[in-house]
Amino acid sequence: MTSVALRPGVKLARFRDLTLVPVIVLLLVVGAFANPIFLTAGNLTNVLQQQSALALVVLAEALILISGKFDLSLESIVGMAPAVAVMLVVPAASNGFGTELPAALAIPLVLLVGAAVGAFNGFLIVRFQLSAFIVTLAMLIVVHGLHLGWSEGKSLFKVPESILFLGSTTFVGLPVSVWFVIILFALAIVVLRYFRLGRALYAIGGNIDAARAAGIRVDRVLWGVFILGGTLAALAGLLETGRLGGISANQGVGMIFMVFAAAVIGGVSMDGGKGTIFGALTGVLVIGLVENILSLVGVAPEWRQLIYGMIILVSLIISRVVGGKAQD
Amino acid sequence: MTSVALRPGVKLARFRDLTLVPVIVLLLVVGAFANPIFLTAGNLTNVLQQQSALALVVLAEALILISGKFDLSLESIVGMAPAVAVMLVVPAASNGFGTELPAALAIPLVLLVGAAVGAFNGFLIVRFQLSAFIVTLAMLIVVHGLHLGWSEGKSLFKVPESILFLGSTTFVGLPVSVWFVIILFALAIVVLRYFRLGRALYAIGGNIDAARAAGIRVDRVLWGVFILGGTLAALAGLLETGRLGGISANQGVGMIFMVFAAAVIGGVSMDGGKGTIFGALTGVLVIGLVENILSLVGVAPEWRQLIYGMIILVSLIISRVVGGKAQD
Amino acid sequence: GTTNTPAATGGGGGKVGIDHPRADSDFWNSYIKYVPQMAGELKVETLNPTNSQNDVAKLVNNVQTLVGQGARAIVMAPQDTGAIASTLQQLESKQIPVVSVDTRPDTGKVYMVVRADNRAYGTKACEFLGEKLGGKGKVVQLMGALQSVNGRDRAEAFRECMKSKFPGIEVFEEPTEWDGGKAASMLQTRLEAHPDIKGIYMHAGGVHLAPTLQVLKAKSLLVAPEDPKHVFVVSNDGIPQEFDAIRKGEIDATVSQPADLYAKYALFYAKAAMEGKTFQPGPTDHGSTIIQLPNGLEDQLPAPLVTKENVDDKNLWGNTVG
Amino acid sequence: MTKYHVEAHRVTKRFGPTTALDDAGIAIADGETHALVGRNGAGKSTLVSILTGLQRPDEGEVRFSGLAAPALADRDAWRRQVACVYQRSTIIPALTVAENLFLNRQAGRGPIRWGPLRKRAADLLERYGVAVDARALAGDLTVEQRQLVEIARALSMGARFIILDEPTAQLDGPAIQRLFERMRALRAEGVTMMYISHHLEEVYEICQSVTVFRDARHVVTAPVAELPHDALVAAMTGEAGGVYRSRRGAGPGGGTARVVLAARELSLAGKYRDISLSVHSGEIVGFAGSGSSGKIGLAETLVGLHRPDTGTVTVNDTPVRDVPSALGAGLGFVPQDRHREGFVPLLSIAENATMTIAHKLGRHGIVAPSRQRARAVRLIGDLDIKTEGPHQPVADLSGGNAQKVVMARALADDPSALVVINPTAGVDVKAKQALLGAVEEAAERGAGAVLVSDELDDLRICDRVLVMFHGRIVKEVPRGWSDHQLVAAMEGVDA
Ligand SMILES: Nc1ncnc2c1ncn2[C@@H]1O[C@H](COP(=O)(O)OP(=O)(O)OP(=O)(O)O)[C@@H](O)[C@H]1O
Ligand SMILES: Nc1ncnc2c1ncn2[C@@H]1O[C@H](COP(=O)(O)OP(=O)(O)OP(=O)(O)O)[C@@H](O)[C@H]1O
Ligand SMILES: [Mg+2]
Ligand SMILES: [Mg+2]
Repeated sequence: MTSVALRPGVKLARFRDLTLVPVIVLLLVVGAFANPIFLTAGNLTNVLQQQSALALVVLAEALILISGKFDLSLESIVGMAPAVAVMLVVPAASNGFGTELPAALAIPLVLLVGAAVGAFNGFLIVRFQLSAFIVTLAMLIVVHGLHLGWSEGKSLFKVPESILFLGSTTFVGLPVSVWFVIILFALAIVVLRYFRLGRALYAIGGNIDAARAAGIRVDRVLWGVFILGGTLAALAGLLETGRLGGISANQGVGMIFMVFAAAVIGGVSMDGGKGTIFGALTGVLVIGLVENILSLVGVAPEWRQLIYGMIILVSLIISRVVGGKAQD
Repeated sequence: MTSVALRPGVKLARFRDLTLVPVIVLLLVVGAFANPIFLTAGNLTNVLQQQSALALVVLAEALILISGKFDLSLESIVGMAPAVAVMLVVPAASNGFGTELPAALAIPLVLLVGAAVGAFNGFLIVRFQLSAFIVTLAMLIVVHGLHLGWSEGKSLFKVPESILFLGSTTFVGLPVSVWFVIILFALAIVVLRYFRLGRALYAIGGNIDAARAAGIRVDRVLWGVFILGGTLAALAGLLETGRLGGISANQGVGMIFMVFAAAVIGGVSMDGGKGTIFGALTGVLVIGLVENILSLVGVAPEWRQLIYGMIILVSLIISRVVGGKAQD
Repeated sequence: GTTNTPAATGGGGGKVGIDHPRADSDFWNSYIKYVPQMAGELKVETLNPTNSQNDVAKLVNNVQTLVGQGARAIVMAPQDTGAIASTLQQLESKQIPVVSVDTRPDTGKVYMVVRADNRAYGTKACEFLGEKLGGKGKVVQLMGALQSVNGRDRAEAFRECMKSKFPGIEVFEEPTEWDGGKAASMLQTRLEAHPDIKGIYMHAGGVHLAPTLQVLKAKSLLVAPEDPKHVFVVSNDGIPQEFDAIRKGEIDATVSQPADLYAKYALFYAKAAMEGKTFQPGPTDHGSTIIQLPNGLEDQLPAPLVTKENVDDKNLWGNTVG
Repeated sequence: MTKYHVEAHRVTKRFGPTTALDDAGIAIADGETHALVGRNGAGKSTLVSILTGLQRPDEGEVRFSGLAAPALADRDAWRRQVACVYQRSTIIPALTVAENLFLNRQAGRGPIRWGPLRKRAADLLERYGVAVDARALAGDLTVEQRQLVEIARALSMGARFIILDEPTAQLDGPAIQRLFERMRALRAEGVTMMYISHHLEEVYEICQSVTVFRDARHVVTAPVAELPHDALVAAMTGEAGGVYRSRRGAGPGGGTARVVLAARELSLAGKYRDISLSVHSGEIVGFAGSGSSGKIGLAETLVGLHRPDTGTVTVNDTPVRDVPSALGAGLGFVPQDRHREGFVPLLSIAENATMTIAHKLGRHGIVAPSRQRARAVRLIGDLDIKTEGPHQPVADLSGGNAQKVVMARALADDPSALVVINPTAGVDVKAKQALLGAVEEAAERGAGAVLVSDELDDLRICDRVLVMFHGRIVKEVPRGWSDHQLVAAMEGVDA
């Protein structure tokens, strides 16, 4: 009988995660030529810090995409979760609700709000069997609507110290937010590679009926993924709030496009069951480096968008050529 | 052996397109109570005219979704196609390129630009086998980037008469743009229902390998659909330009969310092969009526987003309950 | 002087239709809050205000709806000045006067434009920074969105003023698209490459203030004006948080864009229009000047530069809100 | 009284207007291998999904060893009771073979150790004689390899009760024999099995008792010895019947009739080499060969699905460049994998069956629904498809009926050349007669046919059978061959 060629198949599958590596190398070379500052530790650290919120949302979205679902509302959680938590804590004079909960609760509250939104999404999608795309599109509007409504569109300038701390402290030379990203990505990579729960996401995304037949508690896992996704987005919002020192009514708005771009150019499939967290991370890096180089080079503002889009397109083509496989 | 009752099945399948009808009826009733202006012919005509550009982009997206693909870049075409065409026609003093092509070419040029973008998308997706989502996401940025770059972010307010004419003329009591929508939707409904080409879209979206094995020229059809989609989006941009009397650098930006919302609540599946053009039209109507009622009622601005999102969510739930089937 | 011609056709009855441009920025939220207050003071009847979410297409829809409800005058703030042309034409044909707040439509008849001069903002910021830096060094301009005419006006005026009056100063332009996150990233990157940047002009305090302070703080550049490491920051808008920052010495100045006067005179002129009054170019009784435009008149309201010296002035709108 | 390992009592299950099971039941004694047979759409797979806890019956109950079945949500409890090879593939293409084999049991609570897991998978595959690499992606396997992986997984679960729903539909002779060896060994260990197949001879070979379903109802349960072949068919169909016998004598001689399908020196790297072939009008040419002999690849080239590296294919003297050109030249074909290439699940039977002839159902690109429906009603009648009507989506059909729709599509245009690949996979005895009869009828009308099949019975209608081995045609046998002769050639040991 047969004996399908072993080596190439295995290697190719792993390779899929690395198709962006040549793009990253290329960007590093271009950046180095464009501006001597580019390759300094300081600048690269900045890139990492600037992308840390995006990275966490990409992590959340990658988990959800691998499970074969979809969540657009994450971008609204990035703004709304910290805003609501802060409003619960700060006095009414600083645009708070007037509840003035203890400041120590601020961070847990942020995460709780994110988890709650994720749980609600999960409820509608898993239990009520509504389309994930359209539910989370509606929730994108609803969650941002709550943010706008409660804050009356005002920015929050008074933010508890604990939150600012996250955005401004460094630890062993790297900003705390970068450590968050490193640890959470490492954790996710390990869980998705070496734990049954992680493999269950691939099984569910790959063939939900087969996963159910294999005894995976599909509904419970999916619901958990939505809750985790909401929590990670809230954490991203927390880091972003710390970095920016305040919460504008626009925080997170429009971010979801970049989130999908990073995940998908990083090899995570929109069809579910395919891609890795490491791949998604390379996607984030590409986006971060492109933005940084464009800033450093100082392209005329009106042409920046075009060049940005073109670089993404070219990255995509390079990764397609390197990967050798049709994308989906 | 067969000859079991045909009727029920047929009805159920058709019914799927009509799940939004109760929502529309509900909105009409609510609107009538909310404001006596609402049910006047003038107001309803306004709603139709205001939604005509959205409707055409929804038509384009529905065709692409039914074929199992994806196009995010349509929103950028809505702004860029008319802008480029106008800049080719008007003198440099009015922000033109200085080419000053004959004004009669303006309208054909708009459509040509749209078709060209669609053709390029189709090339990358069909021939080069890149992921449609990510290609068109990159193209969304690139096309808008071209618009921004060429226009330097400025609005164009000297627009050829032929274009203004489209936006301002009425015919048998209805604005010309509404007639465009009526005719093109009717055409699409008939073609998708009764023509080989239309049925081929469903076959391709439902199972592309089977379609290929059935002798459908899949690549050619898909490419054609992308070109048609680009052209329709350009036409939408044309009508919008006519209605507004100028082209801002923001024209179309952010529209794609509403486009997907309308198509998907109207029953068009993101997975391809499912849904009808009529269903998509009901989606557009729901969105148009909601926006109109919110304007008439005068909800506080900071709460409007929330209420808007909630109505979409509730529509979704109603249509799920009426339709009885799990969504995807 | 302003000439008030008596109402041509009896009384000024009728409601004013108002469209707000957006509800997600601090400046416009203040404006939105002032509108009903001023309407009460001026005894102007208004319809339910609509909101166009910074989208000119929505603005056009909203105006149609307002007219459908019987608006006799329209107050709008088209953030895009080109694509409003045909709406203005239609309103003119229906004899509905338009007061445009904050922006000046390119074509189409307007009864009155109520705005401060955005080019003047840029020039004021340039002159302030130029003097503080002694005509040399590097400054960053955190711009708004290219698509916004106000952003463009401020950017161009700042750029041109720097070029002509302070050629020794190098200007870096960052298109932040009114986005705080982008602003922080761009400023951080720029400071990494040019640690000797000494001045910042922010186009919108509402979105740029907190991120800028946070970046400066992380770089330990948030020091008193006397310190040689101090980076001079000029903001724009005049919201209370900017005043706080000025008092603390974190930033040095802001251009106070008068949200209260915008609301007050928008309604004032709308009422006047319904009453059939007309105005002439020239100085007004409220410290501003009316100028003639090809398509109407413009009342250029004063937009004072606020520094440590005048930051406690009770007349500044930023000191009258919470 | 017999001790029953599994019982289903008075089970009723409806899908919308269809009643898939109507007060039906089954009782399987401890340790026996119990066959469940019935025509396509009789409700067998529906019973499987109820016995494995995937679906809840509308009425009735399931018992294991006399105890009530676990709650539907308690998947682990179900998995301890029963392992299953489902009719629809439950392989996850994006995962490796090893992971598919140990899905959701890769490890306990701790981390997965991939090395040992791969080793265990390789051992398992070896034990079941499945020659695939445990590290390969399941999506890269052929249909039969996937089926073998699926079988190996179910048999290795350690459950005391195993259900196999048409496991052999995609397997060739030697693979089936290996499966049976494993089943016998398991039975010796006391494992109870339920076996579903449309190959009735397998029922006699491997099962002790048999239950027959007809039209969603239980008809009879008996030891296999008490129900000879004809009686079994009668129970399934409700009428007397027998083995399918070819209706025709010898086909036309090679020289006289027109060549309708010809291949010249075809080669495709990794699949087949130097194939030349002429199929004449009225002739049925069979292709036999073991797994990966290249016969499928060749057949797919003949219809334009692959482009050969060298050589040409012509249909009625028109060169075949791609599928449309082949169809245009008068070819009809049945692809190997009906789920992948056979039909569009959401579209109706009418639409699927007429997809290749849409251009003949109206002018100017119009497809007249009335003519489409009329055509479909005829095909449904001809092939005896069990359905609510031509408007029903193919996704809602039972496996065998879906296969008939694919055949209907191939025949829709009265093709002058026909290429059918495993056309009877998963269809019941009566339907098999209908399908093979349809091929023969086409030949009688003057079509030339190529029939590629793993089932020797199918090949009996052929005028000659070409045997492939390692990508080459190694033997041509005329009508009247013996099983032994053909199998020997297929195994490469030429008799
Ligand atoms: N999900 C479903 N929706 C609608 N009808 C269904 C569904 N599943 C099965 N049916 C119908 O139920 C009946 C029984 O189907 P089932 O799959 O159990 O048949 P089967 O005996 O396994 O046939 P085969 O031998 O072809 O596999 C068929 O008429 C089928 O069309
Ligand atoms: N794209 C490919 N690249 C490399 N090897 C392949 C490829 N496709 C198939 N093969 C290998 O080529 C051999 C022949 O494959 P093919 O699918 O033609 O066999 P087959 O005709 O399906 O066999 P059977 O008659 O049992 O169905 C197999 O070993 C298969 O694994
Ligand atoms: Mg079955
Ligand atoms: Mg094969």
